This record gives sequence, structure tokens and C-alpha cells, in this order.
Amino acid sequence: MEREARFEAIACADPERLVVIADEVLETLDVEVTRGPTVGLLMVRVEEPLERLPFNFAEVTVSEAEVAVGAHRGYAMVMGKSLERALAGAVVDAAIEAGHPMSPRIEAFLAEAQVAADQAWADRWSVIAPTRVRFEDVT
Amino acid sequence: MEREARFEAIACADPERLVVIADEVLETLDVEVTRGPTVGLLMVRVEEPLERLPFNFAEVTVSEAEVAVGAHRGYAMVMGKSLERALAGAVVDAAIEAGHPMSPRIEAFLAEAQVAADQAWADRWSVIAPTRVRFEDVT
Amino acid sequence: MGYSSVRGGLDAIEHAERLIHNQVTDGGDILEVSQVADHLQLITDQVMGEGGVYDVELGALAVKQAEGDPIEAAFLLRAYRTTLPRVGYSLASSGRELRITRRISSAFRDIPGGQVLGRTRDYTQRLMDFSLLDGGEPMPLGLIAQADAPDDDEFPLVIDVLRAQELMPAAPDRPADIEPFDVTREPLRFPATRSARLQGLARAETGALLSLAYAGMRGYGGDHGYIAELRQGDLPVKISHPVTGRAVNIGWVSVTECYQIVGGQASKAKDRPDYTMGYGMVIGRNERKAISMSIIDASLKKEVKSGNVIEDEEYVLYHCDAIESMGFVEHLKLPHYVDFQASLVRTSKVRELVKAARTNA
Amino acid sequence: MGYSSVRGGLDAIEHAERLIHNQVTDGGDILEVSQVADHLQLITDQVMGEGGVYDVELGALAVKQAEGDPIEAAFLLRAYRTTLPRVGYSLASSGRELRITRRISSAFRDIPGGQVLGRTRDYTQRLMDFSLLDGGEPMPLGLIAQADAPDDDEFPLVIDVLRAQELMPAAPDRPADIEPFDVTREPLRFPATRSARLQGLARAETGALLSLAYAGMRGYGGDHGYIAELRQGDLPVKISHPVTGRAVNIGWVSVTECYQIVGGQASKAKDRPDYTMGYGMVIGRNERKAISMSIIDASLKKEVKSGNVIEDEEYVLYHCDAIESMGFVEHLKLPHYVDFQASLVRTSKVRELVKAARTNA
Repeated sequence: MEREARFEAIACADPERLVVIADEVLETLDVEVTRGPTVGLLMVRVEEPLERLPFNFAEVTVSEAEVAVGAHRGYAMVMGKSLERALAGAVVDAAIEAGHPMSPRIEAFLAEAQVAADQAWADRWSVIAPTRVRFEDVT
Repeated sequence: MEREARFEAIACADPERLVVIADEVLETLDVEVTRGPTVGLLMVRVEEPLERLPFNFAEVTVSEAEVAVGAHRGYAMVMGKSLERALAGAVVDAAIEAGHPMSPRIEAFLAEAQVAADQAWADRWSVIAPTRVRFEDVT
Repeated sequence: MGYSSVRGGLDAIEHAERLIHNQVTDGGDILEVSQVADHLQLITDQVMGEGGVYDVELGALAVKQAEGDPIEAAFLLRAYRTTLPRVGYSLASSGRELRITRRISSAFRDIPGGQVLGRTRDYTQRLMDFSLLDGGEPMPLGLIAQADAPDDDEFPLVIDVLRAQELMPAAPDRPADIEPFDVTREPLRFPATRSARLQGLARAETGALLSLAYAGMRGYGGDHGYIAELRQGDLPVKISHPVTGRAVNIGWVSVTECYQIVGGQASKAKDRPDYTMGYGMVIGRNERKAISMSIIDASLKKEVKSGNVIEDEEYVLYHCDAIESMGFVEHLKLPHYVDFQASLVRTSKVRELVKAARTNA
Repeated sequence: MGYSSVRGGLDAIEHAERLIHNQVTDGGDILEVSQVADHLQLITDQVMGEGGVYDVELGALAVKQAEGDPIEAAFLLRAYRTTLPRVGYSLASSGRELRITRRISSAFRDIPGGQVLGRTRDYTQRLMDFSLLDGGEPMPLGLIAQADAPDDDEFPLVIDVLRAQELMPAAPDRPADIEPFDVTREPLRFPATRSARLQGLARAETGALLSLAYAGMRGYGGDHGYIAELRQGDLPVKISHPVTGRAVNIGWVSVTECYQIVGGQASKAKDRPDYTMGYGMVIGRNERKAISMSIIDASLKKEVKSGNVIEDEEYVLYHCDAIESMGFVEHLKLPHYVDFQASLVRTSKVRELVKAARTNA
């Protein structure tokens, strides 16, 4: 799992399970919190499609944290107001970077989280799909 | 109790008790329904205070019924959508007009309903009263 | 076009409708209409006002059905009212008859009867109350003494103070003998009568009115002065009893009322009271709309116009009704394939002509 | 002024505040924030959009706290956002990246990917559903086949069809290299940049925008054409990963997007694609606002102005933000005793002078 995929899996993982796994990591890993955890606002930019002009659309609440394990950095940003989620995300990110023995378990958890998120979207789409009308199929 | 006071007491009486008492009246009184019962809209007019100019402010839903007991008419109009309330009101109104033996009980019920409605308003005001500020009391 | 495709379209439409319905009725913890009526009073009031129908249960039902979209909910009320017969017109009630639950003056400090703050957020900071995430606890009100309901004359109109000082015209002895225009029965015509304007503004959409009033205050032709009095309370609904012919009260409607005094520029030309008034009355607790209405009413009454939209009754009355606006703007969503195709063909033909002309040039 | 009177005033204010709080928290069947978020999505979306902050829990909390008053709720969000630090700016997302839950075109019937009606009331009659008084029953959806999520390129933009036909300018190769204006950081100045306009409109109040768009369509300087495409869905929020520098997705924001094509009047003067576009993107399910925004964006882009307010960016941008408007209009409620007293004294003095002049004449 590449680092970007890991980041995205952390961002969509079940918060409670994420915190449980981070707590377990912290029993055997020395972590220094180097940024946050903070709740703040991220200004979301959107590109207007005709001129491809970026503009500031609206803010979202986000929670962010960065930790260090020796020379390794762990980072997470998640949507919403949850310091625990952000910090837990940064911890598991750092654990994998530092080659912590729990890494395979963490990666399996994150892979599963991503699959669940994709499935949730497919489920939503399944309910919408019957409202699709393809006029071009008409003869 | 004058007829107008009776009308107003019917309009604010507890709907369930009103229907119970009307049902009892109907066991011993022959009533012909001459109008409605209907749910409809009454346009509420308001007088603008500077020119004393009436204008059509907004509609309220009302329920209305009229009944006859021989030569006596019974009438009720109540706010909201309730054919039962309107008809029951018209029935008790007619019963009193016709001198039905239950009249004293009906009048007692209506007098009580008016007292309860006045008390409800006094109770509401009691909660508001502490926000009254009389600057003219300041010295 | 084959039958099967039409059936396909209908299926899709029916499915879309079921999805909307289930958004309201599916999932845990369904919202009760009584919860809306009790705890979301302000949107319920706004919807009743813009729908033009006072019925708290209907208003709350419309809010629930529309998923809280205020304009859609008002539209539902407007549609519903067309299914009911008109029973008649009430006798005219006056703001003087309000059972007061709030009453302030920002022009006068010492008003007869005093200021009644009532339920208001005006003096509180707008901080998020996170305790409400867990339901929230009611605040103890302390010992509430049982108070007698105020007398009928306990809160006289503040404008009467101005009248007593001859700064404002005296009240006419009797109501104006003019049959009010009814916008629910006849289409608006311009120039509109003042009664049509007051009715139109009372039914108007809060956000649109606020925007117009603000533009007026910022110099786009509006007129504002001071709030002589802002009142909230219950207005009696009266009819003439069909048997006795005397006035009787059938119940009460919650309203907000605003008296905006404007003018006050005396001149040598007129030796008469020169304050005048803009009036606002709206359904429910909606001070923003009542104040905006009073500003706009004052602007529309101005005799000398500046040419700005806020003084233009046609501009104001046509564009402050959200049900009208929504119908026109959202109809753009419906298929315009043929229209657009025509525009496209015209464009392409013109362009071919242009190309041909250039080639030949 | 005596101490006791000041204390009296404070007591009254505190009592008023408790009454408001208890309106929300007292009585049976307290409204849960989750009920608002789940079943009153449309007002929650509107409030988040006008507050300018996407956070469903906060939006629903604001709705509850404000008793459903949409403008007051948006005000609460605006006030809350000032208490949070700004973490930074996201990478720019494009409507192309939407996870589509609804997508229609009213200009073209046959669009690649087909029309997706989604959740919509557009084709249903607006009848009150009295079954909702008893909670209401979900409608059976029939057998829902598990569908694969659509491919990324399954719903290409309809404007690309126009581009392919050279009726519209081709897309620039890369995004415009212009730092967007941020109205949350700097006060608006005029002429405003287009990025400032788009941000201002995205935060605008729905009712005010609708009124302006409708006025535009009715001939007050607006420009509207056809809805090339109206899209709803989830927009990815992306940042640059601080360690790797590559784009990563932190989550999704529910939005509605409208592509309004206008123009199409070819002329001999220009041999180039002459359709242009008004754009709207707003938070949540709010088609009324997205369509209105696209109409107003198109009007503000017009090079030849008619002098009407809808084409005047200063008029539009100053008066479409309800938080600004509400602050200015509702400040009239606060005591203006001194101001009005001054006006009164001036008036009376002038009138005495007038009387004196008449007497002497």
C-alpha cells in the first residue's frame, strides 16, 4: 500500500476501530507529537470549468496531526472535528513508516477500510441506478 | 352566557371533551345538519394602523358547521381542520338554543373552558413577564 | 419512440419519487411533525407566512415533507390551499388587539407599559451550543410568579405617542372604506393598491425581502428610520356571528408587527406632522421579515421616486414571492430539447453562412 | 441611572435568553441533531452553504439551536468558523470528479451516460402527504440489483459535447494561474475578480439569489439560456500530502452544480464559438441556488451591460449575503433613543421656526 493510499484509507477508516488499533500501537511505540492535533478549517477550492479558473468554494472542518517516531513522520488529516481520529491516524502512519511489527495488521485493517468505503459508495449508487434513463437506447 | 361568549368558548374548548358532550346530547336530540361540516380557509384581515386601511393578511384553516333543531340554529366555527369539533360545537350551541335539559351542564363546561383558556394565556404571560423592563421606573 | 422507453422513463420517475419519500420516512429516529412544530418554530412560522396559510400542524408537516427546504414547504402549503374552499373574510383585526409576548421600541426608551423583551436572541452572543448535541438541558427559570394577563390598554401603540405630540397624522376615526385587493383571487396589476402591496409583502419570501430592505438601507432607494415599535404576540381572528351579527373571536394567530417611522424632515412648505410610517405584519416569530417589510412599505410609499428598484412596486412585488420565482427558475430543469435544438440549428446555419461569406470575400 | 435598574435590565435579558434556550430544550420529544441531519437534509445543506462551512453535524446543530431559522443558523456557523484556525487551502477539485447521484440535461436529450434522475421532486405533484403525520411508511423500492459504481469517465461533461462541435471555446490546457480571491480574508473590492464573485455567490442566501435570478429572467438584465447539465453528487476534497507532495483525497463534500449555456447568437463579426456559460456550484442538494447562481454568473459576465441591477456586481454581491443584510437590518432593533431624540428635537425646532415665521408673516 503506497503512502497516499494509506493516507486515504486512514481518512475513511472507521474512527472507533482506528483509535483502538492506534492505542495498541502506542503500547509498544514511542511517539512524539510534532503538530496538533488540531481542529481547523480547510478552504476547498473548485475549478470553474469554462476558464478552468480556481475559486474558493467553501470551508470544511478538518482534524490534523503529525507525529515523529525517530526520523519517521506520521501524518493524518480527516474531515470533521475529531482530534482522536487525526492523532490515531498519524500514529498508525508513523508505525508503518517505522516498520513496527503491527504493520501487516494495520495495513490489512486499512485495506479493508478502503474496500468498505468503496462498497458503501457502490451501495449508494445501486439505489440511484434505477433512476438512470438512457434516451439513446430508444429506437 | 350570551350567545357570542358561548361561541368563543366552543372555539377554545378542549376538542375531545366537546365531542363527548355533543355525543351525549345527540342521544336525546334530533339534529339536522344544515351546513357542512366543512374545512375551509378564512382570509384574515388586518387593519394597517396609519391609514386604518384593511388588507388581506393570510388565510387560516377553519372548520365550520351549522345544524337545526326545529326552528333553532346551532353554529360553530373553530380554527384548524376538525369536522368533529365544528359539528360538535354546532350541536351543543343548538342544544342550548333549544333549551335541552343538558343545557346547564353544557354551559358549565363552556364556562370552564373559557376560564381554562384565559388561564393558559395568563400562564404564558407569567413566563414572559420577567422580561419586562420599565425604564420609566429608573430614577 | 418505442413504448418500452417510455415505460423505462416512468419507472425511473417513480423510483426517484420513492427515494425522496424514503429520505423522509426511512432510517432510525423518524422526525415527528410535533417535534418540528414544538422545536423548529421559526422555520414553521416562516413557511406558514410564505405559504400564506396559518395552520401550525400543516406548516410543520410541510417542513417535514420538504426535508426542511423552506421554499418547497411554502409551495406545498400554497398547493394545498387551492384544494380548500374559501369560507369568507374575517373582520379586520388591529395590532392594538395583540396579546403581547414581546414589544420593544428602539426610538423611545420610556414607552407606556415598558419594553417586553420576550423570547429573543438579540442580546446574546451567537455561540454554538454543543450541549445540544446531547439533547441539552432546559435552564432553570427561577421562581415564576403567577402574573395576571395584561389589561387590554396596557401596551398602547408607540405611534400614539407621536400622534399625541402632533408629529404624525391623527388616526382616522374609522377604517378606510375600501375593499382590500386579494392577490390570491386576482392577478396583481400595476399600479397596485396599497392593500395589494401589504398582502404581497406579508406573503413574501424572507430572504428576498431582507435583501431588498438591505439594499434600500444602503442607498438603493430605500427609506428607513427608526423602529417605533416591534411587537410579537397573538392576533385575534374575528368573524361576524351568522346569527347575531356581532363580532366573535374564533382563535388567535401568532404574528410579528413592525412600525417603522420615517421622515421627520420638516420644511417651511408644510406645517404639518411630517413623520410617516412603514408597516410590517407577518405570520409567526419573524422579526427579520417584519422589519424588512416595514422598510419596503415605507419605500414604496415615497411620493418622489429615485428610480431605484426598491421604490419600484412592480420590481418588488414580482420578485419577492418565492413560489413564483421558483416556478419560473426551476422550470429550466424540464426538458428544453426542442428549443435548444432550434437554437443550435439556427446558430450553425448562421455560422455556415458566415463561413461561406468569408470564403467568398 | 441607578444600579437597580441596570440589574433589572440584565435580569430581563438573562431571562429572555433562558426562554429561547428552553424553546429548544424543554418539553416532550426533544429534537435530536441526528434527526435534523438525516431527515431535514435540505435545510441543513442550505445552512452549511450560506454559512460557508461544510460539516453536517455542525449544520444540523445550528438548525436545531436556531429553531430552524435558516439565516440565524447560517449566522451561527459563520460565527463559529471565526473560532477555528485556517489549516490551508485544498487542491482545486473539478465538477468532472463528482461521484454522480443525479445528473440531467435540459438542453440535450441524448447525453453520454444518460440522464440520472436521482432523488427528485421535479416530476411529482406537490400534494401534502398526510400519512407523514403518523410517521409515514417507507415505500418499497423493489428489487435493487447491486450495481458497480460508475467509471470515472462514465458521465463526461455535457459542455464537452458543445466543445466537440466547436460551439464553445475549448478547455484551456491547464488551470488559470491566478490566486483566487478569498472573501473570508479580505473585504470585497470592486470591480471584483470572477473568483471573488463565484465565492460570494456560493455563500449567498438562497432566497435572495433566487429573487435576483428570477428578476434577471424576467428582463431585468439577466441572462439565461439552457441547463446544459445539472449535477449532484460528492466532490472530492484533496490536499497535497505533506511528506510525498502528491494529491490525496481526505473525503467528500455533497454539492450541486449547474452549467447554464447562454448566448448562441452568431454574428458576422465573430467566426468563433459563441455559446458561453454561467456556472453554479453550491453545497449540498440545492438546485434552486445552483441554477440561480449560474444565471447570475452569466449576467455578471456580460460585456455589454444594460444598467440593470442584476448585471451590477456591486448590487448583487453586496445584497445576496444574508449574514451581512441581517446584521444591518436587524441592528435597527437595538436602542436608537439618542439618535431619534436628536431627530425629534431638530424637527420640533424647525417646526417652531416655521410657526414663528408664519406668525410673523
